[in-house]
Amino acid sequence: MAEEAIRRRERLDRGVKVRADTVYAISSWKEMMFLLAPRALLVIGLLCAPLIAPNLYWQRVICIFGVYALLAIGFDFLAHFVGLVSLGGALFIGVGGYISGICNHYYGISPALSIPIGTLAGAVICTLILLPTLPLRGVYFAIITFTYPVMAERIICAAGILGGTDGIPGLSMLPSTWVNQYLILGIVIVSTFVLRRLVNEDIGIVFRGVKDNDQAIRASGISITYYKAVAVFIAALLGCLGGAYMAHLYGWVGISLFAMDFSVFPLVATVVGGPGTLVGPVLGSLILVPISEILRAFGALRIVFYSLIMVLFILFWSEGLLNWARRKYEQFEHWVRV
Amino acid sequence: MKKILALVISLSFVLLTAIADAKPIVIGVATDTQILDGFATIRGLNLAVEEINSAGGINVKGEKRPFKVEIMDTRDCEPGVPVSEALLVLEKIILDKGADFIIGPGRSEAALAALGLIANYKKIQLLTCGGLSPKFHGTIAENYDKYKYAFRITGESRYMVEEAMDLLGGLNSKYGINRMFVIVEDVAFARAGGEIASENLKKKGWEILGYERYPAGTSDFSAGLLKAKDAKAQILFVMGEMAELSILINQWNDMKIPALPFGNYLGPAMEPKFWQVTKGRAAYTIVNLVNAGNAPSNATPWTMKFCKAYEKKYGTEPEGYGTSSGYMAPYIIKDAVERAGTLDPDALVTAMEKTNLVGVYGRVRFDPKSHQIIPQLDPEKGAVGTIFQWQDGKRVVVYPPKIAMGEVKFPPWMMEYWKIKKK
Amino acid sequence: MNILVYGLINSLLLVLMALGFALAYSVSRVPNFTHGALYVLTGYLTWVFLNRLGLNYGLCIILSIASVTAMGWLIYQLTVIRVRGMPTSEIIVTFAISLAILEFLRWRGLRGATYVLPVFHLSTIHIYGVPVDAQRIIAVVITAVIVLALWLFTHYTKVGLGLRAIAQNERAALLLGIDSDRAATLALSLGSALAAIAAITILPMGNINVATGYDVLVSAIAVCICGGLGSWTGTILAGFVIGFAQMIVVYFIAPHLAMVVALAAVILILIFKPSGLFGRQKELEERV
Amino acid sequence: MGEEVFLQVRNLSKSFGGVRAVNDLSFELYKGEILGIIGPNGSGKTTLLNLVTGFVRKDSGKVVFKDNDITHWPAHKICDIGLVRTFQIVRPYATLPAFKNMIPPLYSPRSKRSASGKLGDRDAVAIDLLEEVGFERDAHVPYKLAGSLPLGYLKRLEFARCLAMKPEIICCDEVFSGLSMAEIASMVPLVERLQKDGITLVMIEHRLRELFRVANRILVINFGEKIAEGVPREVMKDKKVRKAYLGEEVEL
Repeated sequence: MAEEAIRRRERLDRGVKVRADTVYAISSWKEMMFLLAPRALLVIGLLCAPLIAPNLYWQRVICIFGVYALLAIGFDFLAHFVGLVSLGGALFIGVGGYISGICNHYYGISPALSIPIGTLAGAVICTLILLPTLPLRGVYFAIITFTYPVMAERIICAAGILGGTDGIPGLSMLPSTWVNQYLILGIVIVSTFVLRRLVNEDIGIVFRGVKDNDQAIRASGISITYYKAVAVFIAALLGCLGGAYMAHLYGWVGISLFAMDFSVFPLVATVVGGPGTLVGPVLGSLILVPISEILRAFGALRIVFYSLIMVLFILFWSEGLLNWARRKYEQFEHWVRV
Repeated sequence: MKKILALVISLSFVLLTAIADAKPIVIGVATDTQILDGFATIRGLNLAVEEINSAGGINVKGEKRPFKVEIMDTRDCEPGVPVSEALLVLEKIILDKGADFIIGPGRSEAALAALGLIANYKKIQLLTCGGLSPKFHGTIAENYDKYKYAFRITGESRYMVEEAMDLLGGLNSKYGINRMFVIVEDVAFARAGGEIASENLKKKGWEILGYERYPAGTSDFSAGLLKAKDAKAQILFVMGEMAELSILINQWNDMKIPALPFGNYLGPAMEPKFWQVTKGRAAYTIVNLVNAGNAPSNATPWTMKFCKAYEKKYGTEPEGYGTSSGYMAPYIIKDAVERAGTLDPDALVTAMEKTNLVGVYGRVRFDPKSHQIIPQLDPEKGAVGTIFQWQDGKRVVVYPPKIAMGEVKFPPWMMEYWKIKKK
Repeated sequence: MNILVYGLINSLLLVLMALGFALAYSVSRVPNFTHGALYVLTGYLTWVFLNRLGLNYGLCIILSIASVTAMGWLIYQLTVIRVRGMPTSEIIVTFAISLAILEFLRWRGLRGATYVLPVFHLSTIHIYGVPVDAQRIIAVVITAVIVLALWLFTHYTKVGLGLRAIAQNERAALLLGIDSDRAATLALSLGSALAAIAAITILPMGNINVATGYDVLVSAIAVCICGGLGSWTGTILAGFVIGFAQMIVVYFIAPHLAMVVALAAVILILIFKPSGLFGRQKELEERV
Repeated sequence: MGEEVFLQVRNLSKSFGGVRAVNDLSFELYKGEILGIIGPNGSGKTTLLNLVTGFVRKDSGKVVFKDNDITHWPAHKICDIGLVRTFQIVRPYATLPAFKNMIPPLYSPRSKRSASGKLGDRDAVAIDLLEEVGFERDAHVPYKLAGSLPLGYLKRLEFARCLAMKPEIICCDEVFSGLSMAEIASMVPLVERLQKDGITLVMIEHRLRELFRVANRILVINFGEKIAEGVPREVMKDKKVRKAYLGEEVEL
C-alpha cells in the first residue's frame, strides 16, 4: 500500500512532439510522419467510407453523417473557441435548406447553384437573426438559440407559407450517390482543416479572447460583438451548407428541418468526440451516427441511450475521445517513484 | 479452372435457392409505432400474417411462400423529429431488410416525402393509415408513371368529408340543424378536411360560424368552445389526431356546450378506452373511423369474423383507425401476388389495379389513375367507412345506413337548448 | 369576460408550471432542463400507482410527488454537482437527462388517450356566466396557495431565508456560512416537487403524453426569462403578461399562435431588456 | 508638458445599488503629464478609471477627449481613439507564449491603421515591443508561456499591450501593486520613458513614494469625491487628505 502511495504516474512529451510544436521548420521524416499520420488517417478513413459501405442504405447514412458532422464542427467552434453555446443548429439547417429549396423550386435554379446560394444567403440571414442576441452569454444565448428553430417552425405552420406543414416536395436531386457522398465528405474534410487552421491564426487568438478574456479584447479596441458575429457567420455557413445539401439529398424541404434532433446531436457528437478540437466532433458523429442506426431497432430507446452516453461522458470523461487519444499519442506515461 | 470454380459456385447457388424454396415475402412496416394508428396497423397486420402463414402462405407460381414482417419506428408523428429520419427508415427497410412491400409511413408530410423514394426503388407501397391528405393520391395522379407504385387502401379527407356531409345532411333534414363551427388540429390532412367541409356545407346552405386551428400541445380549448357557444353553433366539426383533443371533449362536456361534437377524425376518441378515460364525458361524441371494421359492425361477413379474431388475440375490440386496413394489407398483397405470379413491381402494379376482393370493409378496388381505394356507401360496391357515436360506453355505428347499428342521439342539454324534435 | 376568466386561469397555470424552474434557477443558477421531463414523469408514476398497483388516488399523488422530489435530489447529487458552474455542461447534462426520461417513457409506451389522471372533482361552476370546470378552479386555488406558501417559506423560515440569501448574493451568503451546495440541492428538490405538484394539478385536465414535457419546459423557460431569471416576483408577473397575451391572441387572432406569442415574448425581452422584467442582473457584461 | 487640456472629465457620477461609488467628480488631464490618482481603499479610484475608459456605464457626467464627447462610447471605441488602459488584475492567455498575448492589440483596427494597413509579421513586432518593455529576448523570455511568468513581467506585458495600440493616454491601474521593491525600481524608469515618448499617463496607485517620484500632479479622492488636487508634496499637507489617510487628529 505504502509502496503504491509513493508511486505516481508521470507524463512526458515525446521529443518529436515538443520540437514539432515550437520549432516551425520540421527537420526529419519522422517528425513529418508524426504530424501527418493522424491527419492522413482521418482523411483516408473518410474517403474510404463510401467504398466499404455495404449497401446504398449505409451510403445514405454516410451522407447524413456528413450533415451532422458539419453541424457538430460548427457547434464546437462556437462553444469552445468563441464561448457561444448554440442549441440552435436546427435553425441553420432549416434556413439553409429552405433557401436552396426555394431557389430550386420557385426559380428553377439547379442544385449546383442553389446549394451555394442557400449556404451564403442562409448564413447571412442566420447571422442577422442572431445579431441582437450576441451580447447575451451562457445560459441566455443557449436558451434563445434553442427557441429560434421552434419559433421558425411555428411561424411557417401558422402562416402556411413555404408549403406550410407539407413542405416543398419534388426538388431536383443530386446526380448520383457517389456525388452525394464525396461532396459532403469533401466539405467536411476541407471545413475541418480550414477551421483548425483559422483558430490557430491570429484571428483565432482574438476569438479565444472573446471567449475567456474579453476585457483584454475590448481594451485592445476590438469590438467583441463584431467578432462574435463573424464566428456565428462561420458556424452558420457550415450549418446552412448542411441544410442546403440535405434539401437536395432528399429532394424535399419541410418544417422538420427545424427539428430538435439537429440541435441536440451536435452536442452529443462534440461531447463524445472531444470538445475544443474541431476534429473531435467529426469523430463523434462518425461513431454515433452508425450506432444510432444500428440501435434503430430499439426505437425510442436509442435516444435514451445516447443521451445517457452524453451524460456519462460529460461527467466522467469530459476530455472526450480525441483529447484522450491525442494525449496517448503525444506523451509517454509511466510510473515513477518519488 | 476458374470457369469450373465459377460453375460450381453458381450451381451450388442454384441448388441452395432451390432448397430454400420458402423464401419469405418481406412486408416492411415503416410507421410511427408510438401512436395509435401506427400500432393498431401493426396489430392488425400481424393478425392477418399469422392467419395467412398458418394457412400455408402465398402461392407464387405454385411455390408457397410465407410472409415476413419487418417493423421499424419512423417516429414521424413526434415533434422534433425530421422527416428525413422517416425516409432513412424507409431506405433501411428497403435496402437493409430487403422489403418487397412497404406499409406506411403514417404522417401525411412523411408519406408525401416518401413518394419520391418509393419511386426510386420501385417497391409497392400501401398506405394503411394516416396520410389522409388528398394531396397524396393527387400527386400520384399527376405523375402516374413515376409514382404508380404507391396505393392507398384507406379513405382520405375528401371522401370522409363527403360521408360526414351525407350524415349531417340527414340530421339537417331531420332536425333542421345547419350551424357548424370548425375546430381542427394544425396539420395538413385535418386542415384540408376542415376547409373542404366548410366549403361544401356552405354550398348546401349551412352556416359556417368559425374555423379554428389548434397546434399539438394545446391544453385549453375554452376559447374555441366559448366562441362556438356564443355563435350558437349546433355542430362542432372536429378533425385531428393529437391526444389533446380529449381535452376538447372534456371541456365541451364540462361547459355543456349545446353543440354536437362531430369528430370527422378524432384520434383519441376512437379507442375503446376513451369512455373510461373521459369518465363518460365522451358521451354523444361522433367519430369517423374511416374504414369499417375498426369498430364492430356488419359491413361484410368478414367484418365480425375479424373483430372476433382480433378480440381473441388482443383482448380488446379493434382499437381504431388503421386496424382493419392494417389487417387487409397482407390479404390484398397476397391476392395481387398470386394473380401476378411474380414480385416484379410493374407486373404487381397492374395486378393491384385489377384488385377486386370483398374484405373487412367492403369491396377493395383501386382507382386506376390515383391508386386510391374506391369508397362507397354499399360494402358490395366498394370500401365503406364507419361513423360511430359514443352511447353509454359503447361505440355504436350510426353510418353508413347499410351497416348502421343505431341512431344519432343528442345530449339532453342540447335538446332543451334547441328544442330539438323530429320534423 | 371569457378572456378575463380564462386569461386568469391560463396565467396562473403558466405560473404554476414555471415556479419550479424559477426556484431552482434562482438559488442554484442551474437551468433545470429536466423540469418538463419530471412533470411528465410525475403524471406517469401517478398513473402507474393508480392503475397498476390500484392504490388510493391521494396516496398515489403523495407517493409520486415524493419520488419525483427525490429524483430532483438525485439528479443534483449524482450529476449536476460535478459540473456546477460550467453553464455549458449544466445545460447539456440536464438536457440529456430530460431527453433520457422522456424518451424512456415514450419507449414504455406512453401514448394515446389512455394515460389520463382522474379529475379531483367533476362539476362545472359558472363565473359571471362563464362555465369553468372544477379542476381549473382547484388548480387556480392550489397555485395561489403555493405562491403564498413559498413567500412565507422564504421570508419566515431559516432555510427559506438562506435560499433567498444565496439567490441574491451567493458569495456573501457563503461568507455567512450558508452551504451553497446544500441550498442548491434543496432548491432543485423543491423545484422538482413544484414541477410534480404542477403536473398533478394540471394533467387531470388532459392526458399525459411525452410531447407535453417539451411544451411545459419551453413555456416555463419563456415565463422565467420574461420575468428575469432568478426573480420570483418577475416570474409571477411574466406569467400574467404572457398568459393574458396568449388568451387575447387566441381570441382575436388565431389559436395556433399561442406558443409563438410566448417565444416572441422571450426573444423581445432578451433583446430589449435582457435582465427580464424584474431581473436582478446589473449589467450585460456581468452576466454569464 | 503643454497646458493644452487633453482629457476633460465633468461631474462624473456612478452608483451601484445605493452606494455612490463616484460622486460628481471633475478633473482635467494635460497633454504629456503624469496624473496620479490616490485615495484610501474603496474610495472609487478603479471605478473612476472604468468610467473614463467606458468599461462601466456612466450614470451622469461628461467625458471629452480630443474634442469628441466619448461619454457614451463603448470601451473598444474609446481605446480605438488612443485612450487605453491596463488592468489591476492581469489575465493573460496563460497557455500561450508571452508574445502571442500581444496579438489582439496588434490585430486591432487602430494598430492596423497606424501601420498604414499592412502590418508586417505580428509576432516580430510583438517581440520587439516586449523587448522595449524589458523582456530579455536573449533569455527567451518573450517565448515563455505567459502563465509561467512572474507578476513583474505580466505588468510589463500590460504596458506592452498598451504600447502596441500606439496610445496617446495610458490609464494605469495599480501597476506597482504586488511587485517587489526591485521590480518597482525597474518599473519606474519604464514609466518615465513612456512620458518622454510623449504619452500622457493617469496612474492609480497605493505606493505613494514611487508615485510621487514620477507624477506631476496628484488627485486625491475619497468616497468618490475629489478632496484635493495639486503638486505631490503640497497635496499631502492638506488636512482632508491626511484625515482620509491617517484618520483623525494626527500632527506632523
